[in-house]
Amino acid sequence: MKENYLNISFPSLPDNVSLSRVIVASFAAQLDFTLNELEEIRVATSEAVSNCVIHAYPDHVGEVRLELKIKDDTLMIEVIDEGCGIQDLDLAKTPAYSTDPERMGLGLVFMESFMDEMTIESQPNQGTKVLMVKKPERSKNSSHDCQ
Amino acid sequence: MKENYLNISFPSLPDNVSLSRVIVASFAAQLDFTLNELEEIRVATSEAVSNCVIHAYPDHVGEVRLELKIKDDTLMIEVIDEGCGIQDLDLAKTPAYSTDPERMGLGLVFMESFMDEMTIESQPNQGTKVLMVKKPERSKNSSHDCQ
Amino acid sequence: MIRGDSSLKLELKRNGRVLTVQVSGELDLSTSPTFRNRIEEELGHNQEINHLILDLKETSFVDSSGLGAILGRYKSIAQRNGKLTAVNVPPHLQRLFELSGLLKVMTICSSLEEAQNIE
Amino acid sequence: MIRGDSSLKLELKRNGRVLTVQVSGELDLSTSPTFRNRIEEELGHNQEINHLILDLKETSFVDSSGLGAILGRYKSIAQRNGKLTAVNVPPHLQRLFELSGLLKVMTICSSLEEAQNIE
Ligand SMILES: Nc1ncnc2c1ncn2[C@@H]1O[C@H](COP(=O)(O)OP(=O)(O)O)[C@@H](O)[C@H]1O
Ligand SMILES: Nc1ncnc2c1ncn2[C@@H]1O[C@H](COP(=O)(O)OP(=O)(O)O)[C@@H](O)[C@H]1O
Repeated sequence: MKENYLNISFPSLPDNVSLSRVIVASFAAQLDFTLNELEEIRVATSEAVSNCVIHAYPDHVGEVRLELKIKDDTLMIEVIDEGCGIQDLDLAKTPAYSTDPERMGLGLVFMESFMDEMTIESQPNQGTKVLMVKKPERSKNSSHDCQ
Repeated sequence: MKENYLNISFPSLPDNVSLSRVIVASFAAQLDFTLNELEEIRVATSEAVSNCVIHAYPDHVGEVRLELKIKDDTLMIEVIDEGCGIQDLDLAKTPAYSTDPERMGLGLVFMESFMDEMTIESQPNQGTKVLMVKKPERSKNSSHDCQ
Repeated sequence: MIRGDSSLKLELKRNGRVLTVQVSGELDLSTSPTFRNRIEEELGHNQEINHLILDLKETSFVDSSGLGAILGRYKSIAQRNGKLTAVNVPPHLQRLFELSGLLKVMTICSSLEEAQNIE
Repeated sequence: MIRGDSSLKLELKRNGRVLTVQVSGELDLSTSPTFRNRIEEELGHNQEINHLILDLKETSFVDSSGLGAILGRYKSIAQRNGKLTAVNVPPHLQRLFELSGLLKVMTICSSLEEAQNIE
């Protein structure tokens, strides 16, 4: 079984959100995802990278790292920043909760609902790391489930 | 004037050649390139990354690094490997010269003709670094030329 | 020059109190400000507008930043006791609208004609 | 399973001594082996084939690896005193064919009919 990876870093500019969607979707297309699943991956990626741009580095441009991996028919996406971190993870995950009154507070909710797994590690003032995992439905039947 | 960069690393697998074309073209699309210029960038990228896969790491999978930068309306692409290196750079650049009888020996020629600038640094057994530069024709008239 | 939000195209058409906006491309963090500003400008110039119709036929991508921008326009039009309608909603957006609760304030119509005729 | 060369689709049609190959997608390092193997197999099974027509209407990308794969097929067919023709060549490929010298051995026709009728 083939494996692959793609490590990327770029500045936290709004323009790079759409770029990161293109990259993740192209990488993910190596697996047997449906168009609908690829769309879910695009949304989840968009949310995670947007959070780095808006929340992690609110008033300066920092670096965002995307680490993509394919292993055992499964896609792993890590989105890493060295920004301000999240004070209260449980609160942050609450639907409609946002520290920014202009925003919906749905980013983490979407990441959780659109991916098979989503975990966050965060240290205030040190940064945040989001890990998202998804396996094509079509591959789940044909081989061992990886959970 | 805005600046941007994208640093990428991935294993030297043939499948990643098309992935690297997609990434470079999406990144380059932030500048005012014509479709024809983007096509030239895709070919040049394909040649440089293919060379890492075939020549730099002929019998094992190594790491390829792509460093993309936008500055002064100009796209810079560096393709870096830590593979076997090139013995004789002038010979390698000769049209139709290839160390592989099955190949055309046109990769370096295409990189030179399709980009504004192309330079190679290489150390036998240490690796090769290709730098390619291209500025949209449409931006060359409107502002200072960057040469 | 770096093309900032070249991936979003907006076409605004006003007909009396109805503003129809054709949204082509992606509505995300980088393009939402354009969406907000263009529509707010139009609302500002035409106080009689009280029905905003979003034609999403060519909308290829929306995430929570885009949903927030749509909700923000609902808030503006609701202040005038107006309403928000979406037409030609692609399936992938339908699901996001449900999950986000936007459907509580935004009516979905199957055609532009139907949207223009609702009271 | 990782989809290796999913970006190349080949459709082979044999009519007597003429083999027409519709090439859809990208011809590069990862897809060229498929291109080579499928055509060589067909040539192996049908010794009378002496005219290979490549229909490049849907060919979105070719680089020097792809050009090498085309040249390789020319060599195979030339051993039979056969010939190689390309039809529906998009402009970006035209230029690569010129630069690579492939035009010295490959004729370009403007239509499939014209290609089928050349002697
Ligand atoms: N990478 C991050 N760095 C710092 N804070 C974050 C990060 N991601 C999320 N947060 C915090 O978690 C909250 C909820 O995030 P999310 O569900 O994506 O909603 P929203 O982006 O709409 O605020 C944010 O408002 C922010 O305070
Ligand atoms: N990254 C690299 N590492 C090692 N050798 C290389 C590299 N790139 C090019 N070369 C050498 O230069 C020669 C010419 O390269 P190129 O013009 O791309 O033609 P081709 O790939 O068809 O051989 C190759 O045959 C190879 O010997």
